[in-house]
Amino acid sequence: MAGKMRLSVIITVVASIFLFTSLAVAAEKVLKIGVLGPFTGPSAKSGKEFKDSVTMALDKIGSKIGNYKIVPVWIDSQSDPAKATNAFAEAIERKGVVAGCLNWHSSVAIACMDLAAQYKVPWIAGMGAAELVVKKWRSNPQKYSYWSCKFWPVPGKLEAGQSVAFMNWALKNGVWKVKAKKAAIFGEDTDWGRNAGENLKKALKAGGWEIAFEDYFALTQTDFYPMLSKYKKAGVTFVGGTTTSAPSMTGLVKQYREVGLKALLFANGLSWVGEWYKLTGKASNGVIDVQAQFGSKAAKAFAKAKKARFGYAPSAPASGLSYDGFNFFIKILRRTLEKYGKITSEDIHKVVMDEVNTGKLTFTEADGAILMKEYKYTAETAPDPVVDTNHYFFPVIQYENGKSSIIFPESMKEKDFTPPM
Amino acid sequence: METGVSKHEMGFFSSVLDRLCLTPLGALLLVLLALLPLIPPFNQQYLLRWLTIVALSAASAIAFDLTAGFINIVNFGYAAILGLGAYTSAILAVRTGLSPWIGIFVGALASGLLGFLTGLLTLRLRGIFAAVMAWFIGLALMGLAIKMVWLTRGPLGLRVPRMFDTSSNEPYYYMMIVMLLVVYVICRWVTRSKMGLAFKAIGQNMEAARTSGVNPTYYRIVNFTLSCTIAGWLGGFYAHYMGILTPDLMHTSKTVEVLAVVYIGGRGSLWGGAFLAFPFLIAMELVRSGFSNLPGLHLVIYGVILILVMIYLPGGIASLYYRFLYKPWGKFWEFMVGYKEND
Amino acid sequence: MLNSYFARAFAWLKTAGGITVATAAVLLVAGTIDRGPYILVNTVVTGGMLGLVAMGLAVILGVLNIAQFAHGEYFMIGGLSAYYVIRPLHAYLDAHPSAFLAMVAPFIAMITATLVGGLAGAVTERVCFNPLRKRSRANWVMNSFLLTVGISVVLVNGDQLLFGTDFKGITHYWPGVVSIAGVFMSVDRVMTFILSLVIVTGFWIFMKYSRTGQAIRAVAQDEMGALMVGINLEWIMVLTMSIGCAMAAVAGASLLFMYPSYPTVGLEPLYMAWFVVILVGLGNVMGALIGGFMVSLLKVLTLEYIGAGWEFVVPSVIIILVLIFKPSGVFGSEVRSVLDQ
Amino acid sequence: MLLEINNLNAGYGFLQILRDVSLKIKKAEYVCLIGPNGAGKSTTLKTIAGIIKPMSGQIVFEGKDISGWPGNRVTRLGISFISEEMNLFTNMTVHENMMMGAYTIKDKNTKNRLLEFAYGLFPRLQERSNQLAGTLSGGERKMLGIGRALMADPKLLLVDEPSFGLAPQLTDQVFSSLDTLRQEGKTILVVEQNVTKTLSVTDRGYVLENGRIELKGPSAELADNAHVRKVFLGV
Repeated sequence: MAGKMRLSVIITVVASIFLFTSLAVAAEKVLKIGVLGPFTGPSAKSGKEFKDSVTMALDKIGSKIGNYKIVPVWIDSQSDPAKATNAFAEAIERKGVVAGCLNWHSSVAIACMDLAAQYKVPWIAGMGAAELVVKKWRSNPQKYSYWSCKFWPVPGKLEAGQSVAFMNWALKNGVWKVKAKKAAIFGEDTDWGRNAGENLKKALKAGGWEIAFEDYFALTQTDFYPMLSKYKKAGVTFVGGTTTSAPSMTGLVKQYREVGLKALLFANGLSWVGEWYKLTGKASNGVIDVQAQFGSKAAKAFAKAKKARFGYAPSAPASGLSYDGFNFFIKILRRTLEKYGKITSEDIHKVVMDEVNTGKLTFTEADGAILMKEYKYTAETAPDPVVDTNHYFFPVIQYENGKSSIIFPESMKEKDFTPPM
Repeated sequence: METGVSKHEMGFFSSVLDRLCLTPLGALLLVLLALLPLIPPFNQQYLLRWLTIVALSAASAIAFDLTAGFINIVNFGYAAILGLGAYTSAILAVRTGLSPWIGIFVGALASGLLGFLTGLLTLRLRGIFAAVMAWFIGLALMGLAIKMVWLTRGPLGLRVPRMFDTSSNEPYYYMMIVMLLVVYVICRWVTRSKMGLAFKAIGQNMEAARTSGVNPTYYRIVNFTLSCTIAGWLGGFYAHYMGILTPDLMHTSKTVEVLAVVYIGGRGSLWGGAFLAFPFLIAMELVRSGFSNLPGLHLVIYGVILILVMIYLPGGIASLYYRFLYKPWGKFWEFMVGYKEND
Repeated sequence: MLNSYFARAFAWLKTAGGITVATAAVLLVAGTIDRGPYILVNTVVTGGMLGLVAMGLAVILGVLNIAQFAHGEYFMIGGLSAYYVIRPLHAYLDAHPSAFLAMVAPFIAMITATLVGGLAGAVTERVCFNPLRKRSRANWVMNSFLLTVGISVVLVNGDQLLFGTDFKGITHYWPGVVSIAGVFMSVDRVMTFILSLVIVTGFWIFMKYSRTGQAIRAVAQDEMGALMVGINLEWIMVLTMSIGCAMAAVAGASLLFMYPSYPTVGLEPLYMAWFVVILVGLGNVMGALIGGFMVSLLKVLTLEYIGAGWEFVVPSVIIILVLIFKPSGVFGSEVRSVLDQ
Repeated sequence: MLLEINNLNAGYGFLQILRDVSLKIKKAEYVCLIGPNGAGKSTTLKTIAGIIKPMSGQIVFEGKDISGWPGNRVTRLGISFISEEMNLFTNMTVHENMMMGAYTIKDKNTKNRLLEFAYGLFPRLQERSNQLAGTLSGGERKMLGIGRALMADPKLLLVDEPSFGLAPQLTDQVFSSLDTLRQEGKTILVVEQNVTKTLSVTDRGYVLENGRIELKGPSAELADNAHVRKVFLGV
C-alpha cells in the first residue's frame, strides 16, 4: 500500500515540476515554432518523417534566423481532433509558440483552424487535403487566414484529374487497349479515401467509364482477395484508388498480382511509405500512380541524406513535402524579419496575407524547393496552391523494380508507358 | 446509506449539502473548480480547455461507474453511445437548425433509448457476455456512423455549430462544471436511494438479489438507461464544443480511456474516477508534452498504472481515501462544524 | 448401424450448431454457384487463418477464464520476431542462393516467433495474472479482462517506443502463385492454410492424448478437481497462457506477408478472433476452427454482396443476434460456466 | 502416526474458522469428524488437502511437515481428498476421469492395477466408462469421485460428506464401499452429517464445534456421550 501512496506522490510531484518549469518565461530572442503532426497512433510513421525532415531543415540553417534562435515544439495530433486541439492550445499558451507549420489529417485541420484564428497564430503548410477544409476556410477567409497555404490541393485537382487524363491519352494514342471501359474504385474509409474516390468517380464518368464497383475499406484491412476476385470476375479493366495505410496498399498491390487481375492498377499513395518496395517486391511493376517525385537533383540528394541519417528511405509526400513546407515557412520568417525587423505572430500573419496569399511571395526551386517547381498561392486558389506543370504538380508515374518514372504528361515524360499484360 | 443524523438536526448548510449529496470536502473542491479559472496558471485558455475536457471525462466516468461499479457490468460500448448522443444533437443542429441547447437533450434521449435497448438485450447475459454484447453494439454503431455517409458524413467529419458564439473557453468550462455537478448529484441521489442498494445487490449476486425480492430486470434497465442518457448528454456537449465530429469518437479506445479513469479512481465510489480525472489526466498531458521526444510514453505509463491498480489496489484511489483520509477528515469536520459525515 | 449414424446426424442438425453449419454450407454453395469458385476458395483459405488466431483466444478463455483483450498484441509480437529472423535470412539468401534454405527459412522464423510468443505469454502470466489470482479470485473474469486492457495499452505503445513505427513486413515467404479451381493464389496463403491445419491437428492430438493436454482440459473443467488429482495448477496456467499466446504469435508470424508488424496491427485480428469466439461459444476451442470458416464466409459474402467496409457492421449485428438468442454460442451447451458470473 | 495435526488455525481471508485444532490418525484407522453446520469440518479437510493455506499450526504426514504445501504436492504424497461436490471433470468420460485420478502415477502397470481395483469396487463405473461424467446420476458421481481418488493410490483418504444429496440406499452403498476400502488397509478420515450412521462404522471420532475440537474418543463411546446425543441426535 505504501508503494501505491508513493506512486501517487511521485506523480503529483512530477506534475507540479512540469507546471513550474513551464511558467519560467522563455529567454529572449528565442523563436518557438510549432510542428503539428501525428507522432503517435496509426499514422505515427508519417509523423516521424515530418519530424526528421524538420530537423534536417533546421540543421541546414543552424537553427538561426537573423539573431533569432529557432526552437521547434513538437505537437502531437494523436490523429484525433480533440486531443490535437488540446495539445495545440497548450503549445501556444504554455510553450509560447508564435507560429507553426505542417499537419496531416483533415479532421485535425478543421479543429485546429479555429484555434489558430482564436490565438491569432499563423499556421502554414498543413496537408489535410479534404474539400471540407477549403469550404470552412472560404466561409470566413479573413478569420481563417491564420491557417494558410494548404500544402496539398483537393484530390480532384491532381490525382483524379491526372490519372484520367493520362488514360484518355493512352487510349486515344493506342498505347493501351481495353475490351471495355469498366472501372472499379477503392479507397480507405476516411475523409481522404472517400474524397479521392468521389473525385476519381467524377473524372472517370466524364471520361466515359462505367463504374462497376466502389469499395471503401477500413484502414486495418489487409486481405483483398475477396474484393479483387470480385473485380476479376466482373472483368474490370481499371482499378484505381487510394489509401494512406501502407499495409493496406502494399497488400492490395501484392494480392492484385496474386489473383491474376489483368487490369491497370492506379494505386495512389503506394510509395508514401519509404519501405514500400520491401513490402510489395516485383508485384508493383507496372502500377501507376500520381504523385510527387524525388525527381530533381536536390530532391535526390535530400532523400539520400535522410536515408543516411535516419536509416529509412523517405517517402516523397511525407518527407519531401514537409521539408518543402518547413523551408517555405523559414522563407516567410526571413521575409518577416527583413520587412518588420522583428518576428511576431502578427508580423508573420501580415506577410502571409500581403505577400503569400497574393502570389507575391512564392517558394521556388531556386529557394530550395525539392518537389515542386514553385509553390504559389493566389486570391483565387487560396487556400490551395496554384496547380499546373510549372507550379504544384504531380505527374503520372509508373513503377518498375522499386523505381518510378514519369510517363505523363508528355512534356515531362521519362519513359514510355508499359500497359498491363 | 442511511444518514446517521436526521435532517432536522443538521444546520441549513449541512442540509443543503446533504441534499446535493456532497460532503464538505466535496463542496470545497467544487468551489475550487469554480474559482480555478481565476487562479494562475489556470487562467490560461489552454488549461481551461484541458480542464473542460478533463471535466467531461470526469462526468463520463461517473456515468460509466454507475453501471460498472454498481451493477457490475462493463459497458464496453460506452464511447459509441456517447457518440450517438453527439451525432444526434449535431445532425439535428446541422439539418434542422435546432438549437444545441435543445439538441443535447434530444441526443441524451436517443442515447437513453439505445441504453434502454442495450439493457433489454443484455438482460439474459451476465458479466463478460454483457460486456462483449455492449462492445459489439458499440462496434456496429461506429460502423454505421462510418458507413452512413449521407447522414453523418462518415470519416469526412461533420462540422457542428458551437454552443457559444465565442472563442473563449470560460463559458464551456462553467457549463461543463455545472453538468459535472448535475451528473454527480443525479447518480449519487439514485445510488443512495433504495435503488442504489438494489443495484449493488444485483451486481454482487443476481440470483440472491432475485430471491430476496429485487427485480433485476427493472433495475438493470433503469441503470443502463440512466447511464446512457447521461453519456448522450455529455456527447452533445462534446459535439458543440469541439465543432467537429468523426466516428473515431466512438472507438473502443475511447471507452478504455474512461474505463481506466474509473478503475484507477475506484469503481463503485462514483466520485473516485471524477476526482482522479483532474490530477491524473492533466499529469498525463504534461508527460505527453514534456516527453514529446518519446511519443507514446504517457500511454505506457497509463497502461502500467492501470495494471498495477487492477492487481494491487482493486478499490482504486477511493479506497486509499477511505483507508487513510476519511476518518481523520471526518474528525476534523466534526470538530470544525459539528457535522458528522455519513455515507 | 448406419441408420443410427443417420439418426444422430439428423439430431445434431436440429441443434443450433447444426442449423448454423448447415446454413453456412448452403450459403457457401449458393454463393459459389452464383459468383464462382473464388468464393469457396477464399472462404476456406481465410478461414484457416482466422481459426488459428481465434483458437489461441479460445484456449485462454476456456482454461484460464481470461477474456483476452491483448490477443492482437501477441499476434504483433509474433510478426515482429519473425521479421527480425527472416530479414537477415533473406539478405543472406540473396547473397548465397540455396533452394533448401529458402524452403526452410520461413519455418525458422515461425518457430522463433512461436517461442518468443510463448515466452511472452508465460511472462505475462507470472507478472500480471498470477499476482492478481493470488490476491483475489472474486470477480475474476472482469478483473482479468480489464488487466488485459492495460497490457494491450502497454504493449502497443511499448512497441512504438522500442521498435518504432516502421511497417516491418516482407513481400513473401515462398515466392510464386498456384491455381486452385481456376482461382489464383499465392503459395504463402496455401502454406499458411496448411500450417494452420497442421497446428490445429497437432494441438487437438496434444489436448486429447497427452498427459499435459489432459491436465489442461481438466483444469478448464474443474480447477479444484485438478488440484485434487495432483495437477500443478500454477504450471498449467503458465503453460496454457504460453500456448495461447504462442498460437497468436505463430499466426502473426505466418501472416507476416499480409500483416506487416507495426504497433497497432493487432486490432483487426483481435476483432476477428472475438467474432469467432463469441459465435461458437466462449472457450470452445475446437469450435473456434469451424467458427473461423463461418466468419470468413460471412466476410467474403458481405464483401461480395454488400461492399467493402461493411465487414465490421454485418458480423457485429450477427454476433449481437447470436448473443441475444444463443448467449453460449452456437455450439455451446446451456451449462453456465464460470465465465457467466 | 500417519497424520498429526497440531494447533491448526485456518480460515478464509480475514475470517478465521479453525482454532487450535489438533488431531491424530494412525495407519489403517477409520476416523470421523462430526459437528454442526459451519463448525469447520470441511475447512479442516481442505486445509489438510492443501486447498486452504493454514494461518498457523502444523500438519505432519508420515513425519513430514506439509503445512502450507499446495494441493498438488499433498496429493503426490498420498493424500486424496474427495470433496462434497466431487469436482468431477464433467466434459470427460468416466474412463478419462479415472485416468486423470492417476495423474501423479507414471507407471502403466500400476495404473492398470489401480483401475482394475477401482472398477472391481464399483462395477457400475466400468459399465459407464465411455459416458461423460456430467451425465451420471448422483450416486454414480459419488462412486466416480471415490474411484478417481483411489486411482492416486492414496495412503490417506479425506472424504467430505459422502452421503450429501444421496437417497438412503445409495448412502448405504457408499458407506459399504468405504468399509471395503478400510478392509483393504486404507486410512480414512470422513466428515459426515449423518452422525448415527458414521459413528456406527468408524473406529474413532472427533467432535468439532465452532472451530474447536470439543470431544474425542472411540466412536462407540461418542455415540453414548450425553452431549453428542443431545446436540446431534436430539435425544
